[in-house]
Amino acid sequence: MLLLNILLALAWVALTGQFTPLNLAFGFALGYVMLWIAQRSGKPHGYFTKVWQVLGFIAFFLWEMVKANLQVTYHILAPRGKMRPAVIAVPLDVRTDVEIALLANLITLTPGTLSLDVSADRRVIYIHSITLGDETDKFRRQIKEGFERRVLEVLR
Amino acid sequence: MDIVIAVLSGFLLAVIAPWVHRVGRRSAGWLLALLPAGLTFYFAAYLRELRPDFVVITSYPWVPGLGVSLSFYLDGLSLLFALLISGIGTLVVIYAGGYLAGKPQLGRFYALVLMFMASMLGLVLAGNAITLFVFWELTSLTSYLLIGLDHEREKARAAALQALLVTGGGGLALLAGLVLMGQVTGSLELAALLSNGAAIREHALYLPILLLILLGAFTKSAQVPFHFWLPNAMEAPTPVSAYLHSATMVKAGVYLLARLSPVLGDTEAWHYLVTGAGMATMLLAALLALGQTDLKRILAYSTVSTLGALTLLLGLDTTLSAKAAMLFLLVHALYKGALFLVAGAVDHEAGTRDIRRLGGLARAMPITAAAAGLAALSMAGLPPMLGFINKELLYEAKLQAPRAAGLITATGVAANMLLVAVAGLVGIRPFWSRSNAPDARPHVPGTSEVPGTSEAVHKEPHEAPLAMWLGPAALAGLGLINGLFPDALPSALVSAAASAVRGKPTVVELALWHGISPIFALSVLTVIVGAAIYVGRDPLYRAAQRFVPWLITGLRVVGHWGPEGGYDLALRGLNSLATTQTRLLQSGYLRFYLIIVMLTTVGLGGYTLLSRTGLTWPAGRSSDVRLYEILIGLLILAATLLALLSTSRLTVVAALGVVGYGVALIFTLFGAPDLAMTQFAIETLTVFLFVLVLYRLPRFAYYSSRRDRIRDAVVALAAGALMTALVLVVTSAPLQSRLTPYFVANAVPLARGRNIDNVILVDFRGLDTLGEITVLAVAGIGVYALLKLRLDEKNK
Amino acid sequence: MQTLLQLIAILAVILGTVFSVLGVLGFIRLPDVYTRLHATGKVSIFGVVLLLLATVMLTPLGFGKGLVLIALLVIGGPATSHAIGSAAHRIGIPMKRAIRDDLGALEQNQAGE
Amino acid sequence: MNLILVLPLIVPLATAILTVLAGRWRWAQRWLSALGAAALLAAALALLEFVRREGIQVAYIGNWPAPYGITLAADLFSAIMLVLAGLMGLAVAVYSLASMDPARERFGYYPLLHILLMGVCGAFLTGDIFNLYVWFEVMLVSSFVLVALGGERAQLEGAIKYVTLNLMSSALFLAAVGSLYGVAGTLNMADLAVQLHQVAQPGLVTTLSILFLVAFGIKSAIFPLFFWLPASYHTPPVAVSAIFAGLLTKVGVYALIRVFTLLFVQDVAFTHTLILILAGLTMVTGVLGAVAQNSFRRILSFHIVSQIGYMIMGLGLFTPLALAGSVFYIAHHIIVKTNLFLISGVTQRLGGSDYLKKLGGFYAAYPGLGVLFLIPALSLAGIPPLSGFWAKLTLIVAGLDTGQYAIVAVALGVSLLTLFSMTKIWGEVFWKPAPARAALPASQVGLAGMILPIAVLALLTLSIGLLAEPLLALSTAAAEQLLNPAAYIQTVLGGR
Amino acid sequence: MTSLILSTAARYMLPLLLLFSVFLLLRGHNEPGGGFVGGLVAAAAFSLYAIAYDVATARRVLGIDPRFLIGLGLLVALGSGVVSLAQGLPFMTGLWSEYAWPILGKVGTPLLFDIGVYLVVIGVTLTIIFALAEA
Amino acid sequence: METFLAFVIGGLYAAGLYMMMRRSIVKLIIGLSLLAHAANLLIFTLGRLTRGEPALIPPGGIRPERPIADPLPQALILTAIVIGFGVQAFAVVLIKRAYQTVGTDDLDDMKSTDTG
Amino acid sequence: MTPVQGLVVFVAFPLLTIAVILAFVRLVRGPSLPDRVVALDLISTLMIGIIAVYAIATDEPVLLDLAIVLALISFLGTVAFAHYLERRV
Ligand code: NA
Ligand code: NA
Repeated sequence: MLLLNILLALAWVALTGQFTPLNLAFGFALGYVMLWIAQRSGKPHGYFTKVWQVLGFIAFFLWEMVKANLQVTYHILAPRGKMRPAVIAVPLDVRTDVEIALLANLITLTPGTLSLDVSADRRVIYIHSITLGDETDKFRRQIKEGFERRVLEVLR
Repeated sequence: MDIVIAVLSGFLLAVIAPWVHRVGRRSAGWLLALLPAGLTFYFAAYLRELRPDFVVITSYPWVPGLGVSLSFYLDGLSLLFALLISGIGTLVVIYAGGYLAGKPQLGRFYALVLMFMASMLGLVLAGNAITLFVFWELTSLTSYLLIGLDHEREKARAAALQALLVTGGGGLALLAGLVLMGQVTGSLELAALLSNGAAIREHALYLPILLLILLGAFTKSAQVPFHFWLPNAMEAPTPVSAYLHSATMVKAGVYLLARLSPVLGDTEAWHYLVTGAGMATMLLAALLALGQTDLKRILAYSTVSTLGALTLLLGLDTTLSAKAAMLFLLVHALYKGALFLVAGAVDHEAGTRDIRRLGGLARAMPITAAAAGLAALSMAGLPPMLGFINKELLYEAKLQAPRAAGLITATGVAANMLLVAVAGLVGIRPFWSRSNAPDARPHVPGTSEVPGTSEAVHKEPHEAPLAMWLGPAALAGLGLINGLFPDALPSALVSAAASAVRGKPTVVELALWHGISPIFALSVLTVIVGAAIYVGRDPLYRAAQRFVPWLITGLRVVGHWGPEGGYDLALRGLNSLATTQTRLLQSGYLRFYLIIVMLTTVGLGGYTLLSRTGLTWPAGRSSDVRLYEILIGLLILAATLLALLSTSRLTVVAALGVVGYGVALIFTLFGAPDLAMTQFAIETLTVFLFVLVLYRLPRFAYYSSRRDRIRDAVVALAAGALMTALVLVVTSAPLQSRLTPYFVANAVPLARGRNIDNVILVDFRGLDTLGEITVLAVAGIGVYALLKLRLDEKNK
Repeated sequence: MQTLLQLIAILAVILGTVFSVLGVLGFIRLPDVYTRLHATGKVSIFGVVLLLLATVMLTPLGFGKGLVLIALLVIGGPATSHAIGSAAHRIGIPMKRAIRDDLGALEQNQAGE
Repeated sequence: MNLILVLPLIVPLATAILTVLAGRWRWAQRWLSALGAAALLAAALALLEFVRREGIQVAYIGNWPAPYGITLAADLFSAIMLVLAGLMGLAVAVYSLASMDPARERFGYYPLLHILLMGVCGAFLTGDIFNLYVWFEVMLVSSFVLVALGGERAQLEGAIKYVTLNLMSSALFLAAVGSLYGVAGTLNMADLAVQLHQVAQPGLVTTLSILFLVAFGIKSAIFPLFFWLPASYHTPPVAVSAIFAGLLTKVGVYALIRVFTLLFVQDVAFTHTLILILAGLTMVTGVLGAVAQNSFRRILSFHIVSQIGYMIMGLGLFTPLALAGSVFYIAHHIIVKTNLFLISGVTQRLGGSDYLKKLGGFYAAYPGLGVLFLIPALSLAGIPPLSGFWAKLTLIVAGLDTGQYAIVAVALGVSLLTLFSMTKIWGEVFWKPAPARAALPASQVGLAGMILPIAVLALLTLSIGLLAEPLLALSTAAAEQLLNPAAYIQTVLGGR
Repeated sequence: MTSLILSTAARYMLPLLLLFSVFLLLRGHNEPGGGFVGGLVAAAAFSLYAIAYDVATARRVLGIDPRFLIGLGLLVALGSGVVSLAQGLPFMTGLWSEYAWPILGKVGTPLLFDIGVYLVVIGVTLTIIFALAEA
Repeated sequence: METFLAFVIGGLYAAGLYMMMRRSIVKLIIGLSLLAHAANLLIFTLGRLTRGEPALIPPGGIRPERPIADPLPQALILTAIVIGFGVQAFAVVLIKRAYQTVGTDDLDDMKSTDTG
Repeated sequence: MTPVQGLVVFVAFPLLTIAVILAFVRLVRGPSLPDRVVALDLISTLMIGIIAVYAIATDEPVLLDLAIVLALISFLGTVAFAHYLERRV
């Protein structure tokens, strides 16, 4: 929560371009109000400030993103025959809304995969993949050990 | 007392008349008659000062901006009329108290009849052309309401409307004529008009003015071919018929001719038009009168005939004819008023006005019968009645007509013969004929069944009450007394009136006995032949049927398909024209409306653009364009085309979004970030709105035919081309904004903002923005109400 | 320093443009809406992010805003793809050449019950 | 004197806001509405008196000098129109208290009514052509909502046409304003009047004037652009119809008169002749449309069209007297036409229908109402000495003065047909016996509240008729100001 | 069924959008932005909520009847114009505080006016969208 | 560029008007929307175009440093856009209600208030 | 004009515009509605790119605010589209 608030305050400062303490405080206050408004819809959340995890996470993510782009580019330019699209159900360990959403977004942004849906009981995520061969299990493992682990690291 | 009070008092009394009626009950008529009686005395007082050049003018400003004053002009002519109006008015108000006793309309009748009387006084006393017109229209209006007094009957309503439209239409022509006259002379005052007759007669607009005025006069005074409304107006209660449609209102046209003859008269056009119309009316109406079976309709046609005779006389425009006309006015008012009132009394007492069923009433109604007899004698022109003197004068005037004296006299004699017979029919037959056995004559068409007659109810007749015999008796008595002493009142009055008509002092000396002369011979002949027609009317009719069937047929045709048929045809034509026009124009097809709007814009705008500006290609500006800008432009057009052609609603919405984004991008490229920002946001929200709404609406269907689509496309392209041309023409010259430099210079120092766009919005032109958010607020309220408030469903 | 930034920016503009166009090409070429989402959701966004990066480097005042924009795209893009993808799947847009569809199977099961 | 010029905007807006905020308290809304309407009338009367005594008044909004900021300007014409707007606002507000259904009241009827008035007042007051567009939109959008408020089928069908065609007009108006700026570089009307004389392409100005003619022509419902009016005016509740009938088209006429006396006088022989021709066609088609109708309000609606012809006839003739006639006619018409609509509401309430066939017997049952109907009806037909007579007379005299006999003939003929229509209503609704039908539960509730404004307006009609000179003098003075725009321009641009 | 991914995204977009909307509002006088766009962005935020969750939730988050916001906004806008009347200056004359507020700088009635615009835009947009989404 | 845009504007007008002449009310609203775009672009073009330079004054400045795009037409369009948005929102809901109440989107079935 | 600006105006702009047009082609061709929604979303994303490089070309960082508005709002548009897509179109 605090992190988010600080992020919002920073965003405010970035937007206004005025790097003054007062402005930061104002941004913080504004962000606090906005967050308060936002949380009225559901359950409140707690957060840990794990800056290094976050940074590592971002680096990992950026790398995955570049990889993803190159891969899709390849598929765009390559003959169509090589595609093996599929929708695969992957069981979830992450539980909270934020965790699931973050995971889903990451999956979407990264190579060959796109989150399509989450089951009603929140235990399964359905992922569209461009290149799944018959290696469903390997795919599931990649997801769970790559992204899900890191998401849990960052958010818990 | 001032004349203005004399005129306006009637209106004031009219306002409280219903109340007087409620309070005064049976005596209300007598009470209310005090005013007209007083007015009669008031006007009679002027008789003492009567000299041929007698004129009293009073004037108050009314609407000076239009040259309209509340001025009154009292001379011999208006005095004659004023006396008739207030005098007969007195009798009629009293009479109605008996005639309409117990009827729910009586209160209204008092109000209307007093209002009419005041209007009529105003008309004949008006000293300003517009004031005259105001009262003129008021008489038409009150006549309308009085004819329709018994408004639950459809025929009464139709007759009232007919009278209103005919006289109202003529009134409008009169107005135009009066205004034109005023423009020629520079003043609308009667005195000015009368003194500028020569100028008007020599003006290029003389003939139009004359025609317009005559149209007014002829419609009001029921001249052929506008005569038909008057017999139909007999739907009105009898006192109304007696007062308005015989003695006074219908004479307004005659008054106007008399009044304006010094101005407009004595020209060839006047002679031919006025004399011609009068002659035709006189003869035709006399013929038609004889064919009627309803007492009131007979009287009505004979009135029309008299009006024709009066018009004829005024058309002759000689001193003698003026005298004759003025005397005739007086005589006719007396005997015809009496006969109408008698007819009412008969109807009231006997329960019918059908002369075929009436007879032998003299014993039951002696006073009424006496009054009727005297009046009929006067009408037939027998001595010692005033009518006799009048007939002599008439013949004399006709014989001395400046043109076609023979024809005019012959027509006059023929008409009078017929009227003698009519006099017998209305004044003698109901009272002294032996039986009331049905008349052999069939009904003459065009006159329909007798109105107001309850066929079933045949009451036992007895004498009418005092209120109802006083009027006829007084009027008939006056006809007798004046006939016996013509040099007293009538001479003075007719002299003064004739002077006014001639515009110069004219002395009239009336005498009952002129000695035996050719004119006397004519009179005797008239009476004898008239009596013969009366007695032998049935054999005559059969003979006419055998030997001159065309005459009967002709009358039939005139009755059925004559002017009245024309009126019906015009009314039906108007209705069908209106319906057709409305069906064509107000068709209900929105796209038809849009096409017309567009064609109007393109037609007028395109014509103006082409004719007033040279369409030149704006050189120099076309080259300054970059590739990506063209691409964006093409994108917009392509998306537009998609929106046009796609059948999927959401595709269309997406295409619209692309159009909006494209436009926003253009805003971005040309230095309008605020605009682009707003456009992006609005566009997205609009897409959202469309999606929210459209997903519940049906798929796009192609309803229109291919031809329609091509037509619409052509119209739309033309409109688009106009806008393109407009842009090209406007941008071909450079723009020097007068406002922007000021905004730029003052944004920071005065308005304290660096975003000039925003400063304009919230400060320089903040009022626009206030209006704009008001619009938004209303839209919000509106959408909410539309979605949440559903009266239709609630009602179901 | 300035030159280096310029160079990186030029590179970013070129790459960004190329990726954007590539993404669109993929959007045109790929067989069904799901695979097309990969092209738009990743490649095009990546291209635009690169363009934004160039902006961040070249316009000092735009620094913060550029970063905010990048964040927005990176957060919003996947959510959008997800929203459309799942909607498409739910209204039954078929997958071309699919070898497996767990979600479709699930829905069929539920429908069958 | 800034306050007095902005009050006609502030008062209705504040009233509208307060009624919105009053939300659920219906009684508060009703009181606020009536008070606000009365205050608006008072403000307008004060302004008229002020303008009459002190001459043209100007207010510079935001304290920005003309032509840069938005200027409000009130000459006599504006002030007269404002008074009429205030008067109709009050009449309809009072009438609404008695006749409006609670559901519509709950869903924003009163705020909408007052915002409508605000838009109308703004249009009359503004001295800026784009600001005029804004006020037109304020007025239009609130009228859109008022037309549709309630969502009955006829309302919705009528509203679609009303909205579409009026939006066409707005789009055209907007384009024309943009073009005007593109040509002259300014928006202030006084400034435009000066600049347009110096434009390099005078023909272009004439073309733009045609666009304005069509745009305002649609709003004022002239031939052949009037279709939206008969399609919609009879569909909403009577109070709404009445305020529409009285005010809305007249704002279009006002705008026509304003721009064709102040801005577009370069090619009078062309533009004003065109206006005159359209005036004649408008009179005829409108009145024929009325003849074909058989419901009370539809007849009245078509007559609005016809009467607009008279109003712009004065503009087409373009003489002081003719314009005075137009102003007089507008004043007369607004009062009379609103009143006739109000009366149609009473007959509908008591007779349960708007169709002539289903009505009847009103004269026997309610003779007083008959008199109240006859006064405006006969005035509309131009029967002397009621207000309409003087209005028509002025125009006819002006037409004959200029030798335009054809238009005079049309004007006279149409007034006869108007009389025909009014007597048709009179005959069917009042004279004809009531048709045999199941007795309707004629609610007499609130009837007095409906009659009160009717009686006051009828009295006004009668007074204007009997004492026409004051209004005629005022109209003449207003016309003189319109035809000599130098004073207006001087006042607006002159000082602060 | 509301999508979990979407609703989560919406929850984090909302504060960002609101923040940005206030940003647009406050600096509109000097840089692109202003009450209008600001209001639209804020309305978009709540609309997003209405989609990701449902209208009732969005209404709860807003916490005030959007129709009331319309009236309030108009009142603020009108009030900002009337202030100058009280000082004998023409309607809507800009009045500025001589004290420079932190962040905002010198505050004037034009800003107040823009806030009125902002509120009206939010109120109207949300009134429309909520009503439509509920229908 | 003005010349080129003139044709885009003409095209938008033509398309908008054509759509408004369809019998389907849904197309009517699309037409209105296109018409609004056309009008906005028209004013923008008639105010003459200047590439790139927004009407902003740099911080601390009194006047813009470079010749700027005319902000007045922009302000006018902004007002027009907002008004257009309000109107369009209302119109689209009106059409929805009309469809629900009348039961068709065919304008030819909505003639009762003219001809009835 | 700096080299970057030249690059932007003469290379990036036309290419990006062509990309927009290509995306529009998909919007025209569909075939499914989701395709069209994606196309619209893609167009707005590309416009963000165009605005970004235009900010470079004109050296107007304020244009980025515009891009932010577009990004924020187009997100809503697409999501709304997708949302109602599901409800039987
Ligand atoms: Na702004
Ligand atoms: Na100000």
